[in-house]
Amino acid sequence: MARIGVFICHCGENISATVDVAKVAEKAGKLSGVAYSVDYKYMCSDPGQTLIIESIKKHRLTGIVVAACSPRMHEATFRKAAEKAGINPYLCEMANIREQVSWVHPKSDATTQKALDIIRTLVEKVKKDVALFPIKVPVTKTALVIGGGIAGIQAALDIANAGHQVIMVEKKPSIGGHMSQLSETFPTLDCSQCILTPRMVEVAQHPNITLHTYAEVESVSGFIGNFDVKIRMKAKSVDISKCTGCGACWQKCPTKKIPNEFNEGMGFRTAIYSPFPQAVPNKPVIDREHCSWFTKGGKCGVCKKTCPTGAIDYDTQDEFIDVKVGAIVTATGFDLKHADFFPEYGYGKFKDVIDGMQFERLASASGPTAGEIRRPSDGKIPKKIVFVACAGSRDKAKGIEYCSKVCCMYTAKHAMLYKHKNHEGKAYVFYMDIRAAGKNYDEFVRRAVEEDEVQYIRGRVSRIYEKDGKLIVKGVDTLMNSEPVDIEADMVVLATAVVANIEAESLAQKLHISYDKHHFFAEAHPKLKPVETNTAGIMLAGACQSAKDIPESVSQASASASKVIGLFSSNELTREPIVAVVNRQAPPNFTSCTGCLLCMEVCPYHAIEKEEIKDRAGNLIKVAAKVNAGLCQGCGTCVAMCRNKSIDIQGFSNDQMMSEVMALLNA
Amino acid sequence: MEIKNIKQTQIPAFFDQLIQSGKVVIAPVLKKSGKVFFEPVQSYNQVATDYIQTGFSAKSVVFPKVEVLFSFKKTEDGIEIQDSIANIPETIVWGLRPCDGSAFNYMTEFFLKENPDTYYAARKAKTTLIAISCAKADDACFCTSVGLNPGSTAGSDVLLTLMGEDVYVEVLTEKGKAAIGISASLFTNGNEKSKDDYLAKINTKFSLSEIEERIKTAYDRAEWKNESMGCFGCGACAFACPTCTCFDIQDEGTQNKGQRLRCWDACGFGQFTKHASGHNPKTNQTERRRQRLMHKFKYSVENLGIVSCVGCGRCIRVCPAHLNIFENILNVTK
Amino acid sequence: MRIGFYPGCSLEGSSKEYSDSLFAVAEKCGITLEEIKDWSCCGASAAHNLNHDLAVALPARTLALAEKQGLAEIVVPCAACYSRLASSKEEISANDATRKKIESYIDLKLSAEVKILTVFEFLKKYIFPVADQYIVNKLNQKTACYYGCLYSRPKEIAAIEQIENPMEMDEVMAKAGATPINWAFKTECCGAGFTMSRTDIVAKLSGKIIEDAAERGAESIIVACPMCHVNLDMRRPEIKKQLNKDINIPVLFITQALGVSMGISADRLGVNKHYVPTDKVVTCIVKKEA
Amino acid sequence: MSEQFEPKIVAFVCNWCTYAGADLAGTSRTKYATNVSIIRFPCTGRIDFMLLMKAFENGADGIIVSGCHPNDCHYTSGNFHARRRWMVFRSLLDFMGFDTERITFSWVSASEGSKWASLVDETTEKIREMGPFTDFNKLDYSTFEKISNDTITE
Amino acid sequence: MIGFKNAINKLAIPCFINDASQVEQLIYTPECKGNLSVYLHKTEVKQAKKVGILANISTLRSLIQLTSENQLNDIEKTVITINAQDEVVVFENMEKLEEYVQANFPEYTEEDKKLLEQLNNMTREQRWQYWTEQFSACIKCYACRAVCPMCYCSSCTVECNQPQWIKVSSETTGNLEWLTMRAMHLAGRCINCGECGRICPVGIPVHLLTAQMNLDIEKEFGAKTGFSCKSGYALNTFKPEDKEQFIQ
Repeated sequence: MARIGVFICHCGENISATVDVAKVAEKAGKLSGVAYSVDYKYMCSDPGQTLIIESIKKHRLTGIVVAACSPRMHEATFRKAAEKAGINPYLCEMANIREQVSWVHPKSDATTQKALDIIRTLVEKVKKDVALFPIKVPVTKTALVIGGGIAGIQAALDIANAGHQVIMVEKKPSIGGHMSQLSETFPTLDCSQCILTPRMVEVAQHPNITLHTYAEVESVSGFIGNFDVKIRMKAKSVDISKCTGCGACWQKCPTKKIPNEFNEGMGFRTAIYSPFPQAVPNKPVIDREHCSWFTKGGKCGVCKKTCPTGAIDYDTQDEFIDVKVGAIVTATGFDLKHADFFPEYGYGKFKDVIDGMQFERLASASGPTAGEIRRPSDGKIPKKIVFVACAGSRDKAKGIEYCSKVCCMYTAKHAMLYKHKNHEGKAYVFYMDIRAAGKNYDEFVRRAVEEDEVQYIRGRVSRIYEKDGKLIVKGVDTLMNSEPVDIEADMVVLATAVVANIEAESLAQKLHISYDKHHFFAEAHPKLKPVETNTAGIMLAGACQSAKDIPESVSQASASASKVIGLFSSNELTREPIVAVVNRQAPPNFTSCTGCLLCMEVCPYHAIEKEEIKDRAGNLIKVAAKVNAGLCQGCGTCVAMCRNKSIDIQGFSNDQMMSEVMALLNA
Repeated sequence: MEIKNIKQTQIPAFFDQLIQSGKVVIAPVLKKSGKVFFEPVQSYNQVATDYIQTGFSAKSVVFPKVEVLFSFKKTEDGIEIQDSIANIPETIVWGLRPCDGSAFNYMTEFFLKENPDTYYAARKAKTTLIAISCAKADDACFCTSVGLNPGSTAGSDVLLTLMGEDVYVEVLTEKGKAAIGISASLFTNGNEKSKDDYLAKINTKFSLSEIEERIKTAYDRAEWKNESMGCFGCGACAFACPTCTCFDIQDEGTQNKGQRLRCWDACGFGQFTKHASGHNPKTNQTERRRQRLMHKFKYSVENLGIVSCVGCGRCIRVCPAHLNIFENILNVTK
Repeated sequence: MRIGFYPGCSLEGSSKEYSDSLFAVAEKCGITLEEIKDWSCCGASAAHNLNHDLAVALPARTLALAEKQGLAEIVVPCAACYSRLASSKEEISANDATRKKIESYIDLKLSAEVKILTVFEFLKKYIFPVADQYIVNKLNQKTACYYGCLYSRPKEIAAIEQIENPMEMDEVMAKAGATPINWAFKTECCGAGFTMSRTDIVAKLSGKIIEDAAERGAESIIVACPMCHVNLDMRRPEIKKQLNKDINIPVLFITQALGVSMGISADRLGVNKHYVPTDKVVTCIVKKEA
Repeated sequence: MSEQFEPKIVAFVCNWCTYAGADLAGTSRTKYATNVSIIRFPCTGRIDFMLLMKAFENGADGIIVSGCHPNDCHYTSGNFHARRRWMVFRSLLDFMGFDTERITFSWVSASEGSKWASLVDETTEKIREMGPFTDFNKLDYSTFEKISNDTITE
Repeated sequence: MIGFKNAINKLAIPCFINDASQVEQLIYTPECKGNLSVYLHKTEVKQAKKVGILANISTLRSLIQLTSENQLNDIEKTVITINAQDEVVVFENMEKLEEYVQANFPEYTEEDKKLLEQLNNMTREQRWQYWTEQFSACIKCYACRAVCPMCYCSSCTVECNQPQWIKVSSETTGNLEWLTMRAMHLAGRCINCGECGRICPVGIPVHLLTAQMNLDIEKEFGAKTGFSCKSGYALNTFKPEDKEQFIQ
């Protein structure tokens, strides 16, 4: 028999001013199953809580209702009190008679009655409450970081420095990502490589970090704290243990005319190559698509001959390794919109119309022109450069409505770099708006305009065409009474749109995380969970979520790292027991679930799995749904979905909700 | 027993006088669905005359599908209980078939033999059964196989048999007398004669005595399985059956008020035998159907000395799978 | 196969030669065009400035008449007409309410399922398959195909594939044995909107087009729009002033050019109706080697 | 003044948006009708249509169902699933001749305290005008189905 | 092998044969309306593992829907039907079965169409009147559930008593609850075989409820039931752009 205690709070005057608390206490005392009822000035105060605790003991209460403020305010407080008194904290419910009664209604009988109705409702709920215990999920304290760009590097280092194991998977032969291609970085104009390479090396040498380059995630299963990941180690054709990175092989490699990806197609590389001088690890791989050993069936073999340590092995195959990790940080970065997206700009048609990343390479000391800004067509130093911002971004017609965020800043930087290297040169920037919200960002743009005299023209470019060796940029100046302007430029730099990594979609499907229509990964909540995904235990870092600049990527990386570290802070992860459960019954049913598994689809967290119920001999008896308490977040959508009520949710069970409805309406 | 006659043309007058007498009159009524059901009626022109058998029997007059036994409500000073037995109306059931009439005999045995059921008793006492013998039948009828015939008087208070212009009236009980008395002027005295020429011809499907004998040992027959395979496990047959008396007691209401109800239940339901523990001794439909059939032909004989199947054929007509009780019985007793 | 024909005002007046040459070419290839009976103005350049419904209803009426006439396809050689008919069709088929409203205005049933063909779509679909047997001359010259604005905008109704870099007319000219040049002004504005009001702007805009074509060595400019033709051909004096040089590069309708290659007489094609003499085009042809 | 009808209205709301919105109405001391009492669910996706039936059966005159705006669901998609379910449930009720006007569906976010207040007042007013919900009371324990108009009389 | 055989009153009743000699019993006449797929849920049949079924079009549709709901995974079935040309068709796999069903996708019967139209033309009050009268006749024999191939739950919500979702007594509100709940649970799953309505002992046209729901669902979400094993269930998915005019 239930012995419920009801505790009515005055909240000073806040409740008692409009609700006749004494009367409520008296009436509540008469409700069936209520063993004790009392009102008090401040229930949340120490004496108030002591009153609760004492009464629970004195009257041997089996559950309590605290009629006070919103449960969103003090539920935790009073549940702790209940626990102190020795009853299960989930046998405490709150009746919200402040925010939803006393504060919104005038002093009247109706108001008092409503308070009583709500209390009665909660009393009936408490009667159906059952003791619940926090859910414990074991945690494998190893993190997987996908992507070795600056975001991945930052996350990996933060986690590793906190003393946890990290496995980093990078698809390219070297980590470093796009940042390693950059020349200088805004708004400080310090050299990108100079600040990045030390971090790359740190990753390579960190005792807690296992680095797999030239590798990709093949498949992911499991759940928070317990992911099983299969990694594909692409065949490098080079035995890393033997290779010293001396470089003899690529110097000798006869296949020299392969466009150099690292230099964005400007300049060439060999078939056996290491992407760039500061690569980490600085050991080459053979690009089998171009290597004549593979294309011409066993011809060549020069590198094998030249290698002093005999590290070259043409027969290596892709290998797979399985790892167990507790958390995953996704940092797969972005791509840039490329050629023939802009026929009107002659991109891909005119050699000297290039994109921002190509300009970075031109401006980079380690680039094809050793840092001198020269036209790809004839290597001349351009006297006039036009920069076009929003090339594709914020352009519905091109299918990209969003802002690529970094262009305004790097375009200003590009213009500056150019001016710094060619003082008499002229730089024009076509722009829609300048978006320079960031520490020292606007100052930076102002500097470009005021000190370096970069000419900013507010307007879009309609067409670029070649005319006697010049690029004619036809645009409009919307500030100069919308005059059409034609500029004869030597070189044009398009700030092409930042788009999601081409492989983003397939990776998202492997990870069971959601993504938007542009294939950027979706955060669990746009404001409150910006670094987590819907799949517990998988975090986001950097531009794989949306266009970001370096500081942003880094801070998000640290943020997700801290989420991971938090998760790893204890051996078990403890979760609120407000989760769904599939019922169990006596044989021959075992459960009323018929295994239609229509609930699997509704679960936003992929928390519902297929369970095969077998007899002792191992013969299949039936298939049923099973809730993975580690993943379930307790929304209860499956509960309302389930036809024969085989799934129920603890804390908001069918029985509880039904008795609330009944109680509320049957005074 | 008295024999009386009345002209067929006088029947409506008689019927309407029954109604004017203030009694509730339940009679067969043709629904748009094409089915005929017993319903309270206000005048004779509502009454269906051309039907072989009603969809359901008239048992709900004495054994309603839901019967409020009593209602309770919480008051300031304790709980207040209200008995519902008080207001049961005087009722006349018109036009039930002889098989249904005899079914009442079984019901009465079942409810009143030992520790009598006051609710049933009260309703039965206030009910008069005016049966009409069958002039036609269909393939589902098999009363002649269970010791009855289209003109059986068993259980009825009055039995009307249509004989051309005239109606041959057998007044069988005091209640019957009273009913006739309501409009005595319409009736003339008559003398006994054979009804046979005016009754439907129904050939017997089996010999009851043989069946009764054989079914004693039929429990373990393998045939049960195939005979029950078609059964979906609904309660249609039991609810249509004039002698199925299983019920379930339910309290319905809120924490403040409610009723205790007696509701029809059916042994065909999977949950019928489910224990509170969750254990269910009858795991499949074969066992459940066997239970039902053996109850009709064996258990009720053992307990009350009556075969509790009256051959009305309703279960056959109503069965979604059209399972055929007498074929089943024959096959399991071969 | 019945193919409808919607001339619109220009092809009856200023650009008579456009429709003449179209019919000449069609006839040569044994294809007959049915003019839509009782067709009315497409409302270009005027209607949409006054009243949107009117701008949709005017072309809709013509479309409805075509349906009534049982035509599944109609050729609309004038770019402006094409633009109006196409956008009207687009709007109506997009929204049932609009359809009902318009139907009530024109008081004709309208499914808006008629296929609207630009002149080059028509040529490609019906003339190309049989062209080779009729093409006798090679238009041995560099030509600049000029599309103007109306075929490529708005993108919803664009009659061409790469709206920023159309190739449809170039294909036709290649067929006619000419060498289409790659130039930047294919879809620039010729200033048609100001034909009457601001001839100076027309001269400036059209001037650039002609200049670029000439500088890239084009010996003729091919157009498929009466307005373009008027501006590029008739405005030469103003253009001359504007550029202060005299460029006498002739401007032909695509159907004329094709007609020439088919050896159809200059009179029949009306090539002699232009301001800028076109004899160059006609003379630089060579017999196609069999 | 004459005794006016005070409808009983039950609000089924989600914990994260509408419940918080109602709290906000409180903290901003926005006054509204006393007729509506809230039952708190984790998410609109959790609300079982049978509970709505039960509410009417137990004497509710009206019902409010409210949760997070689309795309704001704390659980990302609970409200989307709910929305579909409500759509079907409404058309079923309507097909059965049940007056769906008695159920108000709404999205009220945690920041829309005032929207909550006015939603409550409007709904209360609407239901007050519609009068008490009696459709269910008329249905009772009938031994026999009442004489119904689908009876054929000769 | 599950099929039909002749019975009294010119009816066809389900028959179950397990050796070739009995094949003669099998018939396939217009009387064979029943939806035999419901027997696939019987333990006796499940245990058989190997099952042959002589299916009419609605049985075929159920097989598709049931497959999409993971109910036929562990049964090895041979499906046979008789097409319009009176030819025997044996389906080697579900794909072929889908093709056949999609090619011969049935419409609602004229009678049902008429009834639905009548109901939709009634005023709300008239509809309420109509249905409550119908429901008052319900005796909760659950035949509608029993014959429904989509009602395969081993224990139904009506049998849950903690809480008691549905009153046990067959009293009108309880009946209303039961039939509303059934309709909701079948909306978007019902394959419109109409059995529940056909066999109702008291003649309630229950099947119209789900028939109407399916129309609405197809209109709103474009989902067809018993059409493709992959088409899924309209109520466990959503589109962010689903209509919501009814939400304030």
